[in-house]
Amino acid sequence: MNPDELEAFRAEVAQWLAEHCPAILREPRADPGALAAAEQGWHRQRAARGWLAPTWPVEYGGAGLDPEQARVLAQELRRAGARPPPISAGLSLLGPVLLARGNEAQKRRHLPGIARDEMRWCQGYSEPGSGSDLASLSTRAVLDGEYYVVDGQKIWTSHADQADWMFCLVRTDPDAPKHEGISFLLIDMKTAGISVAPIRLISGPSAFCQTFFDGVRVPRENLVGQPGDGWAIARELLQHERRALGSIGRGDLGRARTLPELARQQLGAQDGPIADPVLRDQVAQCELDSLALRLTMARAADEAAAGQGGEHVASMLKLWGSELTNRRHELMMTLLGADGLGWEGPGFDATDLRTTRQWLRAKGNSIEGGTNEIQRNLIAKRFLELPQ
Amino acid sequence: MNPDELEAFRAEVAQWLAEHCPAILREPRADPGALAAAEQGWHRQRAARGWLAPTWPVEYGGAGLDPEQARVLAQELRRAGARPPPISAGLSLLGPVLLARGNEAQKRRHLPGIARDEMRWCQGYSEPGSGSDLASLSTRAVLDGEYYVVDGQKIWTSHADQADWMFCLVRTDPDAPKHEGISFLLIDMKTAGISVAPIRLISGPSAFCQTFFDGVRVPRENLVGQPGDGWAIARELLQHERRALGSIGRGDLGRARTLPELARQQLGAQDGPIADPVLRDQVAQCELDSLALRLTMARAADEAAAGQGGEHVASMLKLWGSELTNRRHELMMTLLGADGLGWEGPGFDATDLRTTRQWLRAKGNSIEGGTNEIQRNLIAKRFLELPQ
Amino acid sequence: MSIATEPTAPLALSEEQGQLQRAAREFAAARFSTAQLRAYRDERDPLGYSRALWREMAELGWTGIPFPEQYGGLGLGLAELGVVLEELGRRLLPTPFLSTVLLTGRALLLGGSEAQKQALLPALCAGERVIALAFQEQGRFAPWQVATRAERSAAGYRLSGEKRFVLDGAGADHWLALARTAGRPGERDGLTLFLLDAGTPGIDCLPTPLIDARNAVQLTLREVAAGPHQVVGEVDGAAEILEPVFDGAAAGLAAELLGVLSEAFDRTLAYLRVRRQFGVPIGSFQALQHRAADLFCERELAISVTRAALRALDAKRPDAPALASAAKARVSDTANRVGRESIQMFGGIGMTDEEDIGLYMKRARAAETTLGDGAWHRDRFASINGY
Amino acid sequence: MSIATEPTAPLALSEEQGQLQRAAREFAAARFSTAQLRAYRDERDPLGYSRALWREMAELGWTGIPFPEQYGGLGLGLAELGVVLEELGRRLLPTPFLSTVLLTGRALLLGGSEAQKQALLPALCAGERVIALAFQEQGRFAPWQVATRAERSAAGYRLSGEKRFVLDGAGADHWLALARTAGRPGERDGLTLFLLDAGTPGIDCLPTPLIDARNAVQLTLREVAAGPHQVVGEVDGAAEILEPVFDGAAAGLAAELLGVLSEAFDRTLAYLRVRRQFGVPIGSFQALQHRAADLFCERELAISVTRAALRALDAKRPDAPALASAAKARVSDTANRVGRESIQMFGGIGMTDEEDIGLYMKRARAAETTLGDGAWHRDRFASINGY
Repeated sequence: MNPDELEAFRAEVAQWLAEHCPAILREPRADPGALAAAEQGWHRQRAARGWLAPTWPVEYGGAGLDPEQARVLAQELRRAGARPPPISAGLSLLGPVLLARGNEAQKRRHLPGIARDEMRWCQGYSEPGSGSDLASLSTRAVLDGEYYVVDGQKIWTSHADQADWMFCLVRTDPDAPKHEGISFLLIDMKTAGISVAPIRLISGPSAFCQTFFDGVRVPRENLVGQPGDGWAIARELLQHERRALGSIGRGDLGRARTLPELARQQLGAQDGPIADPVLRDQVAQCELDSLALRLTMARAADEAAAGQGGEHVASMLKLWGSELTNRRHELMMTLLGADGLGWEGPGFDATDLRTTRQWLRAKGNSIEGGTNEIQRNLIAKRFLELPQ
Repeated sequence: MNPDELEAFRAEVAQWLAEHCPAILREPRADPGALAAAEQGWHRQRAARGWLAPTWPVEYGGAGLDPEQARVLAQELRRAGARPPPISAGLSLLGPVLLARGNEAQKRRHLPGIARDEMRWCQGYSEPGSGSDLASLSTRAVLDGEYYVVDGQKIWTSHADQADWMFCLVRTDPDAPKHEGISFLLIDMKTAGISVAPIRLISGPSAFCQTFFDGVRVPRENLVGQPGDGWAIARELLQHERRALGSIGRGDLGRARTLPELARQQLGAQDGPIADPVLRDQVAQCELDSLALRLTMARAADEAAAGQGGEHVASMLKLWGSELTNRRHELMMTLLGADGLGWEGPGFDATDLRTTRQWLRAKGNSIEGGTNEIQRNLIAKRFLELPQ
Repeated sequence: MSIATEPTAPLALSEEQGQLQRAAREFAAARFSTAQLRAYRDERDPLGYSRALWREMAELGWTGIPFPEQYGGLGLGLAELGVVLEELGRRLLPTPFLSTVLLTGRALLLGGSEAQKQALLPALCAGERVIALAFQEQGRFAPWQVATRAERSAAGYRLSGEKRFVLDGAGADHWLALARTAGRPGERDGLTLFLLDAGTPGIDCLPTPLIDARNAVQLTLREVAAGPHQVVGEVDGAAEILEPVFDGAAAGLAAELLGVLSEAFDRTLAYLRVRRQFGVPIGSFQALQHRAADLFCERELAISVTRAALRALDAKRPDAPALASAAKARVSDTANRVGRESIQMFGGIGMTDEEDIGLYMKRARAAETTLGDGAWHRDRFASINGY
Repeated sequence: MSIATEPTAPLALSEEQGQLQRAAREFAAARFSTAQLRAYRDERDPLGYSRALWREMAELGWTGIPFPEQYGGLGLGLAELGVVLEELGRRLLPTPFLSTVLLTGRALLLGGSEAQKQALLPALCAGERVIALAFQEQGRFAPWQVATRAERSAAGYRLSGEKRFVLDGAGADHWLALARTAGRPGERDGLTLFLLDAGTPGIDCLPTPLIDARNAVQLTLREVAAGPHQVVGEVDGAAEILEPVFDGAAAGLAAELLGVLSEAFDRTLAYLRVRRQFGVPIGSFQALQHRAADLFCERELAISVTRAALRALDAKRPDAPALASAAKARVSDTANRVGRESIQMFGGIGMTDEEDIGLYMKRARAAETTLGDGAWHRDRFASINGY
């Protein structure tokens, strides 16, 4: 696409956004109820244009944009202050993997529903005994005619209680070396033998569940790739998950108030510098680091477009982004003081209560998607070439 | 000793100190030349009373004090603001080990000279290939009649170029497991075959040397303990070294200016709070941590006296004390700004130049005496009982 | 002012302190569990602690540790109280020690009239009265930021304003409320303490449950009448009482928090020894070992400075305020770090409500914040030391 | 003011920038070594750099990168200059780029009269003139803390005062001196730039060698005469020129420092791979691996923010000042951490003057300090962003 065409495309996007992206989504503080309704409508509009999955082929529900157009779209979305869609396991994790690894039937069957964000997917990876050592997983899938029979349990399956489908790592060959006996299976959550128990977190009720499989029969056609391909697919998919987790550290997505705003509210000085210079310095450090993280994400995209991309990006963003998120939440708690110690009830500001729960929930960011210790191992060995 | 006797002893010490400890040693800023002379005289006076080695038996040059008296003496010395003697390898490292492990002849021969700080000792431990892995040392000592013949080289032998004697780890049994073939030898530095080369550090000229042994003949009677005892003796001695290194973090010993003074000088506000609140917070953190370290040293002494002492103390003090020292020096450099970038010459304040060199030299504190990584290993495995 | 480096009282535990430590450890282990704490939370227990257990502790003499024998106390010091609090902290055992002994009890002792002391302290030592301090009005600790006003009236005073985060305020028999009789919010002078009985007309009490499942309330005072006999200490002079009271409470809370962080750390070490991944215990991974070693050192320092502060307060040494701030700052920062590292080292399981370690982190954050966090006390430490 | 998150120029290196990078890398490796740096230091070379090498770089066009072609430059941007500086930083190659191109050259370009530009910039681009900026008077960076005064006289002005840390001041052909024509130290207004020739009577020049072996001098001005034609920019208005000049210089210095820390980190990694203790390479120890991984992430962030700052300055974007401060802060703090970790990981050998890593740490500390350290730029970043 030549520069003129690209600019025309930019104008088209800007025009469309002005017409379709509701103003309420761009306001820092809005009524949560109205906001939720507006968000839903807005995402449906985006989905209808294929702009939830802009680079996917049109026949799979995408918009078929080339990378340059996608970059323009992302820029304009951000310029308009439009909320990104909630992180969806289907859109951000499974979709890219299915595009690369699925067969034609699987793509046609699953991708359009994902692109419209209509089918909800959950991830069946971790097990109680297999956390950092994911490849030690023991959920079995035994071939019985045209069906795999699945037995075992998964943990941290987000939204399993509401999901339509699960993509799941199962052990199909118990005799192979641990990384080689794993396969990648798509499981309809309505199948008999699946039960789900939600997990309560330190932050309260959560989307996480435990999922139990008891003789669950899964059609053989739902295997992605070949038996034994599971670990390779899982690693690819984890890259997407890690980028998504790292992006939380951006610090500019869908928050009710910015860090400087919170600092002002708690410490005073509406117009001049934040009144406590020591905490102000920490606010500046967080903001500056979030900016650096956003720029690193932008650089990664630019370098990928220029063919200079590095594989380290996902681990690096996950590690640094989640550390930064935790630092930011700790600072928010410090700024809140006793205002941040509330658990529930009318005696506390609702936004403050949300901040406190988010502080607790964010502790998981440095654990999920491969602990930060695992990311450091990966970076050290794979990218810094330090000896085993 | 009953409390009345102890109080009488305290009064005696205080009286003596008032008479003998020169006022110039207690002033924060004094002319370096006059200071050096006064310090020398003062240490000679202390030595004459046996108070450089207060708990050693009188026949070995000590004052024969019991632990309670020694605590009183230490308190009074600190109360009087008296400078401690420069850290001496003989007094603080070899002395205690020789008292515990030396034979009578060795004690009589060496301890009185050490107690008076007249004989200078250096330490022959590390080798170029044996740093953290000290037990891999390869300097050989082969028995030839009544002599050990020593060949090899040592590094980081402080003051080797001025020392009268060296205590040295040598391999006497190359076939034994690496920790078991090591012996502890006292070597007269005037013996033929020893040569010494000073080491230049990042901070400039230093007391450190490399020492080379070429067929050096050491009388067999200079072996401390039995052949193969070297590693056990070395570990004991390292405890003393680590405590000494940790104590640098106290932050109240012999400095030309305190951190708050330096901050005021560079940032302003002679009477009120230091003008830059962010750096003031860092000053307070360092000062507070130094206080906590001093209190930890005091607690360790109290607990040792009460029989509650833990072996972990030396490693803990070494690790935390040297990290704190480095933090303090980094902060001093930050406070100095460009005033801290001078290397030499009349364009910089002499005290600032000294601070800069000390910043560089202090980097070694977290390396010498067993790197801080080695201390963390020791703490984790030996005291926290984490698995190998 | 400079800090004497040589404490006069030994920093080792005395034999008696050691006995007290063992007794408190055994009592807490036998009489309380985190299951009880979860029950308080999930059943929305209005108190969040047991008055019966509190009376038992009173019978053991613990509530009276820092009070003179003439008022029913043991005549011991904060050093001994700290030993008990540390052990209660290890078990997360909730008690009104902070509100009733460290804050209001000591405020009465330091500032109350003889009649007030006679009337209240024996009942307090006997575990029969709980008294909460109502002083805070905003999120970050700022003790003189008081807008609640006590206007003079014919019968004495009328108090109006809003007090927040009144710890143990639910079920308290009295509230000791801080109000402004002169001056403006932020000024140290012009503050006065009033002893208000529970049920006094004009007081609205809203429960505000905290993340650590402890009880706190918000008190709204509307023209609440108080007679001159309800004033504790000098009119306009409450800060003179409260400053040493806050020092003692900060040091005492530091001792409790030390127990919290110590237990969290010990449990993390235990988990590192047993949890296996990649065929080995995760505690064998050097990166985790080194982080554990650093935490260990920080804990050692926290112990030393807390003990020194408690002893200095008992001896009324001039460096006691600086040491109290040093202790609260050091322990708060260490507790925060231990809390973060514990959850991370427990991994996913540490994120679940089922596992206890999260309860420790929440209590640690609450205690860190209460009576001033690390940054607040570093600022005070610097001010006291004249820079 | 808020920061646009989407940079208009791509943050990847363009093909031309990649070629420039390779050329600079090869030049620096071929023409300079740390042995030369040690020789400058040990022989107390007054310049601490080579004028001949500087002319060679001029012939390659590098000195003229950010200047328009009409003044003998290449008409490129700071983004391209940053590419070269990063490579020179990797080799610790000393040049007068900071003084002559980033500071005084750009000050002349932004504030000089057409006559001054014609007279100086072509010679500067040709590597024939070195011009040092004499502005700093105290240790911590505080650009408007200027006490040096320029009093009006019959012939123009008389300058008196003391300028310190004048980088590349020895052997400079001119000094561009900042003096106060109005107001008081600390005020932004009332400052004026004067172009003084080397050898002007009344100027005392004392060499003040720095830890990184670079040349700096202290200038004592005693009633130094300067005519109106020596004024650069508006009288009393120097800050208007210097603020954007400092932004560009901070970003350019960040690029050089990025090269310094990158090379120090790479050398540390190389050492970790080969140094053996306990029978294995020390780089196999997980605790060191994890610290290295953290440093790696920090370096990636430092690269991104530095590139973004240089591009924003070239595009004269409104967020350029904030990005320049973000870059200098991030890179300074990362460089400090890399410096500390490098020495620690090299262990004893890293403490010796013989090993190069110490030279990197010293240069890193000097560059961290120059033009404001992390704390300084965080403060400015917050101010620009309105909090």
